[in-house]
Amino acid sequence: MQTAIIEANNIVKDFEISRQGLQRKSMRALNDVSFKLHKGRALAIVGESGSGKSTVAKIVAKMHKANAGQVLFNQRDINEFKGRKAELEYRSNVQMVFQDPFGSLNPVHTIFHHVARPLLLHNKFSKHELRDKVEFILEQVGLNPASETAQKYPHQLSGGQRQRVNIARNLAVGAQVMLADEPTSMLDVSIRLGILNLMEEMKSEQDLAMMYITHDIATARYLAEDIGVMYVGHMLEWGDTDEVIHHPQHPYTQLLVSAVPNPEQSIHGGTLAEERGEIPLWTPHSRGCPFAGRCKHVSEQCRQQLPPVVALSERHFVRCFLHS
Amino acid sequence: MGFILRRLFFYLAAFMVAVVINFMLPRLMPGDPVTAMLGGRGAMMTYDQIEALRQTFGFVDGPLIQQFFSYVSSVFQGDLGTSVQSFPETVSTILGRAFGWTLFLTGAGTLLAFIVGSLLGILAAWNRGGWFDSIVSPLSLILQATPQLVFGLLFMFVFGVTLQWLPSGYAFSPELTPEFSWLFISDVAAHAILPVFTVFIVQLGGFLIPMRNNMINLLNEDYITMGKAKGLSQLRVMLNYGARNAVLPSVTSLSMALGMVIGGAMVVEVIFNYPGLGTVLYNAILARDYQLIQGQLLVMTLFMLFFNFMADILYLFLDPRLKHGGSA
Amino acid sequence: MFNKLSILGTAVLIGLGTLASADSLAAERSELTLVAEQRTAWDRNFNPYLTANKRATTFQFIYEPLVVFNALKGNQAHYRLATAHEFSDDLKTIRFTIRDGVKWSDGEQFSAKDVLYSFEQIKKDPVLDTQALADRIESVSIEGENVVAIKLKNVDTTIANKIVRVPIVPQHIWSQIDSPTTFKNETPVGTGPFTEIDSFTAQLYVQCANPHYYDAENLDIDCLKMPQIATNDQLLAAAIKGELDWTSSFIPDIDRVLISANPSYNYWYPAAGSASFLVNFKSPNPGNREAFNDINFRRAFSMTVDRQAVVDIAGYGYWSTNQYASGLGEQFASWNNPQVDAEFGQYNRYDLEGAKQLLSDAGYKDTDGDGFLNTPSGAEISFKVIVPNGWSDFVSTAQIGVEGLQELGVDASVSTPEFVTLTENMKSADFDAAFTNYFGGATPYRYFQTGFHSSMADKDRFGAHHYADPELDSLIDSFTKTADSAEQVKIMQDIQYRIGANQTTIPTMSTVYLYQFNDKRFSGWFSEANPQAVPVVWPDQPERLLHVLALKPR
Amino acid sequence: MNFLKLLLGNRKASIGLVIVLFFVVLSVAAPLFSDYSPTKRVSRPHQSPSAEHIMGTTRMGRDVFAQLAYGGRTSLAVGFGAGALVIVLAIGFGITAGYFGGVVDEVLSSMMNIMLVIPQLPLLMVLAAFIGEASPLVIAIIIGCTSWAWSARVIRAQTMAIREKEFVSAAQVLGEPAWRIILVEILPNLISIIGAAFIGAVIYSIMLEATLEFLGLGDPTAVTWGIMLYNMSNTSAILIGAWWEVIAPCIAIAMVGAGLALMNFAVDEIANPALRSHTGLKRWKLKQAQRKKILEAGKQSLAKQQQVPL
Repeated sequence: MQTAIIEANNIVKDFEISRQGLQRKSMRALNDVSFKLHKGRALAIVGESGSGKSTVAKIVAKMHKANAGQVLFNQRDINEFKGRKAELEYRSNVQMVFQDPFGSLNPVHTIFHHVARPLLLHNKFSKHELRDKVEFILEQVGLNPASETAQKYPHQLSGGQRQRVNIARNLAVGAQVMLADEPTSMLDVSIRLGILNLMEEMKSEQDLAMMYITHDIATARYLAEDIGVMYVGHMLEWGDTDEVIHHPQHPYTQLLVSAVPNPEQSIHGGTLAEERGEIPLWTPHSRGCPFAGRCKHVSEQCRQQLPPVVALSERHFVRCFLHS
Repeated sequence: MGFILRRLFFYLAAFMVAVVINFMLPRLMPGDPVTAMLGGRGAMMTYDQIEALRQTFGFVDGPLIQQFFSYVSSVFQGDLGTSVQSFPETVSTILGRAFGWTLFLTGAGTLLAFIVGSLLGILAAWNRGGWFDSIVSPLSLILQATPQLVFGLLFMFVFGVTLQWLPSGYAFSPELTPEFSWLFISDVAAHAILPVFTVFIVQLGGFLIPMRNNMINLLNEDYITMGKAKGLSQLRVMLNYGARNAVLPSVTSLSMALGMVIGGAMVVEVIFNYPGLGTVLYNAILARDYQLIQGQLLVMTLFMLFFNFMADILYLFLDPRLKHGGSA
Repeated sequence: MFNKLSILGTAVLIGLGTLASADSLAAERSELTLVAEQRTAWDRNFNPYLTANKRATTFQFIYEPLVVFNALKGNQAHYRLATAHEFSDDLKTIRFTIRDGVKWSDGEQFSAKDVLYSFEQIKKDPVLDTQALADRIESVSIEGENVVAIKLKNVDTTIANKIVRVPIVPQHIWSQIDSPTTFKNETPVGTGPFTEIDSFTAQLYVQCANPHYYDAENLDIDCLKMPQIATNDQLLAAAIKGELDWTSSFIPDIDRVLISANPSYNYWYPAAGSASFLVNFKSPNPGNREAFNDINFRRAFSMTVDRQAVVDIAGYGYWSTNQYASGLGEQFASWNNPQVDAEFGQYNRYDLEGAKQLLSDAGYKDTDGDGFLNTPSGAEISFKVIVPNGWSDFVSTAQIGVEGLQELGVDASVSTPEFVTLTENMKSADFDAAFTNYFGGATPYRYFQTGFHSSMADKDRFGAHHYADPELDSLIDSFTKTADSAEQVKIMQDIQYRIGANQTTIPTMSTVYLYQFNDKRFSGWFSEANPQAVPVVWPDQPERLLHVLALKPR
Repeated sequence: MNFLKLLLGNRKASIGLVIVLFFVVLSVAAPLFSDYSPTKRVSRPHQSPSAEHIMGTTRMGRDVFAQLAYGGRTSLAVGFGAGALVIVLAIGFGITAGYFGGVVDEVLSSMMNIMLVIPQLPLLMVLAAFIGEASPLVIAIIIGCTSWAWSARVIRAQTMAIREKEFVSAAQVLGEPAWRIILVEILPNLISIIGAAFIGAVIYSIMLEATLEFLGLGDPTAVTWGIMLYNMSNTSAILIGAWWEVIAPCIAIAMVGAGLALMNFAVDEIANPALRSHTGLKRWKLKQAQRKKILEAGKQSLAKQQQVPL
């Protein structure tokens, strides 16, 4: 396998949640998270809301800065991309598709503006080429007729069309890495597949490295070669998608997979909710395995120490004392 | 209580800003403050005389910072200096005399506006889109957009001068001595009608519109629908369910409005020659009585802060989230 | 000064009950209601040394002066606490003979020692020296029983007028006071006609007769009543109702507004000082300076001032036009030099066409095409006429003057800086043109001295034309060195000629003393038919003591 | 801008717009409506309205209608000028505080809050008195510099809300510079709130200017509605019975205020559709935000009050 285009090593992220005078309270959103993205492959990150999966994407997108650990882009620490020029260089390679198709497009600007800006910013098109290029990209993401769509405002499009605009925007940048933060979760089930197909297409045709964040295991299996399962800021199990889903090793993964008898069923609803125990608030001072409180196999060790990462195979890792 | 402490700290900071403004203003002006104060009198004074007056009025020489600290320390001792115009009367005495009248005038006007405005607001919300709402609501906004100056002048012209229905100057007839008697109290009331009504009418919209909007928001709540469904009388639903909740924010704004009106109603006082803080400030400005002007601005700021603080405390009761250290 | 900014506000419908009781009281004793000051509230303060906040009935009414000089009658002396005064031959000492048999209102004997004490007071603390005399007096002493001799540092024959304005206070009271500058003197002891404070509230006080008044047989009024009135409009409303007897405030359109509403009211507006436009000979702007130093321009300026409009509109017809080339004014008509008017009068009458002709003959034309005239050398003329902020009648006057200048083609406008700023700018010659009033008095000396002596140019606004004429200076100085009246008139006439010939000032109008009276309850009012003295009720008018003694209850 | 379209679509707003435009046209084209100069004596003093002088004359013999028309120029210019200054400052402070947050926000917010608790009219009076002979321009500047806090606070709050929207994140990820995000992405979304704040600031400035000038703190040689009132009171026009001098400027000020208020009434409705009428569709969303909204509405009305009592 070729070298990773994005490599995250042991990243930690804390958020301040309140401040009273000089006392600050923090929560740990990410703890010791590592992963890699490769060209032409997708990594799905699954987890419940609050598991920190979006934070992972935001750190890679340089919207947040990790408190510890490092993220490498082509073997270069992303924090080294400083200053206007270097930052633009990084951004022209790493882009993001947002979750909310309503919120991610500016209601006061036309679709043309949304696609033209990345072209102007990263590819320095001249004005008269611009129109053709914008329409070409819109056609590419299936927004036909393109010239008409370009004139429209976001509120004149459907949710699926808007998400296509978001993808078109990524396309316009020409990024090698696409971070997709639950791109289909707010769409009707009927149009999700179209968006997923479009992403799949882009992944293989444009040789994109993709991070696909979702709470939906079924779509993860559909799109991603690799999968990582997150819980309360920790990556509990990761590896080859089929391997992980068919042979889940971590009790949490097992719970997740068993809760999805029907591929259309999301983690959010249904049976899992009843089994949910207390989801802990992780702070820098918390100790042990975050899943300990809900685990059937919990031991005293689980409550005291964070389990180490165990390699089950070359392409399957788990963080659990059951396997050490 | 973190919230209260933080607010208090903020108010202290705001007060200090006011103190600094007060300190700087006369010193930034061209010319010497004492000459400026005496100038209008056209008196030909000798240098010695002016020097002596400078001492009497408490203008000390020395570096600015030293002057500043001596000013601040006297302010915190409650010493606002001596009026030039009414020497040797102290600024505090003069302001003390005027304050009661202002509080009476603005308090009565604002309270009235609060009561009438809230009631009309409830009615307007209840009849949302009806004829009452579409007349009263825009009208109250229009009233709000008309300066007190205009109302004051028109009332004075129509009721005070042309029709001569109501007295249009002073707080009470000069022939009376203040005492607790029916004659005196009714005299004071008669003199207060025009200025109070001016304050009232301008403030009305400030209470009516928010009340209407709050009510409309609340009327969509399920429990209101439920109340209606239960077959409760309209009036009961309106008052018990809607108004009781919708009025809470207005109560806090009442407190703040009082603070603001103390500074804002001065035009009314000037027009009707009402012996409150506004008239005092106006005359002080005409006479360039800088000590009095400064003291006045400081006192008005203090009242503003006080009523803001009252509003904060009311908020605390209304919005429990604040108790647990949320942002203010 | 009646250019006080007035606010709206009329007085009050008085409670019917109180009106009745007030009337019944007035029937028992004669109360003269007067407005001698306009304030928002009364403070009980009768300290004669405080310039700002003593009650206006303190001077003359509580503290009897030594002498009252009647300006209307050429400074004729009415002796009060003094029975005579005279200058020494070298004019360096002035002696007052003190009246016998006068008592303080507390029954103590009044004597020359009290007078001596009073003059010593003003040397103690500059704040007490309200007449700024301390530096001009060498020494004060008692000669014999009852003569107080005041030795002057320099000869000044006009100083008596100031000396008699020093309050004469009882030594036995004031020697006990630690801090005379903050003492409120709530229960005053004086030698004047009204020393007893009968009642006092913030809105009204009554001050009644001195039981030991030496001149009681000439005093027919029992009490003075001072209602608190803050604005001219309130005063007018009270006057219409007939509540006031004696006032000196500004009432617009008095015939239409007051007299027609209350026929028992009357007024008399005798001429006071004068007021003029003046230009700054040292203007910082070269074009303006060139024009201002050209007598043709000054004359043309003077000819564009529509003095009648000023009098009618800005002055409500109360003023009179001032066409004396020297700006002498109506008040000093008896000092007039007719030759000045014969020679230069034409330049001080409204004549727009003449002014245009004068300027075009002198070479003024619009050379830069901006629609305004330029100087003969082509420089730009553009100036503001400054008037103190809030002096609304003067602002109107300046606006009328500027209208004329604009007709003439001169780029002029009005500006109204703060009084202090205006005075500073005028003193330091940092301005172009101004409109200012001048002092009146018993003789034109003070007018000429403050307005035209070159030593005064940087002292106050009056002499701020900054034009120096040494001969004029010595003429003015010579006036105080002689006591011979024929010689004094000669000096004054020479002064007028020099000023008129040079058009140093642009005379505009003579102002008036404001005085309204109610004929209903009292008789004996001074009026045009009975011009005894200046009848103004304000405290800086010592003649008001003569007036109050002349009044009889009906 | 569709803002204007929205205004025209609302009946109250159209009426308001017509009133304001009437006065704008009257004053801009004053020479067309009046043959008289506002600063020249054209008749005898205090003439009552007649065919020749439809609103009578002043003490100075000047035509009241001419003064009203020409005075509108300055009064409206001060109102709109000061309003514009208020809005520019409010946008500057509000967006900066709201977008950057953190220490920047804390410093700027404290400034706003302090400005809000210092009583404004007295402060203005004192400033005007100290400056002396405040020309309309000076008045506009001091109003502008002391009245921005309320609008800034509203804009800040709205900016903070918009800043959380994903299109802002998207622009950040795209690499757009901060100034471009503020100006191109955020600012256009604030237009309706800025419009409302601007109209409010204009009303407020016109009221304040008239008040200050009436109190004698302005330049008495200027021709404005406030100076007309000042001259009226100076010449005791009410007592003389020259009612036309009182009525004319009072009506003009009140009408312009009313016109602007009507426009703002519409802007309020546009910004908050809940106040018009609504059926089912978005009710669930409304309800969620209700408690919060009510408290915030209260808070805003507090701030609004600040502007009002004059």
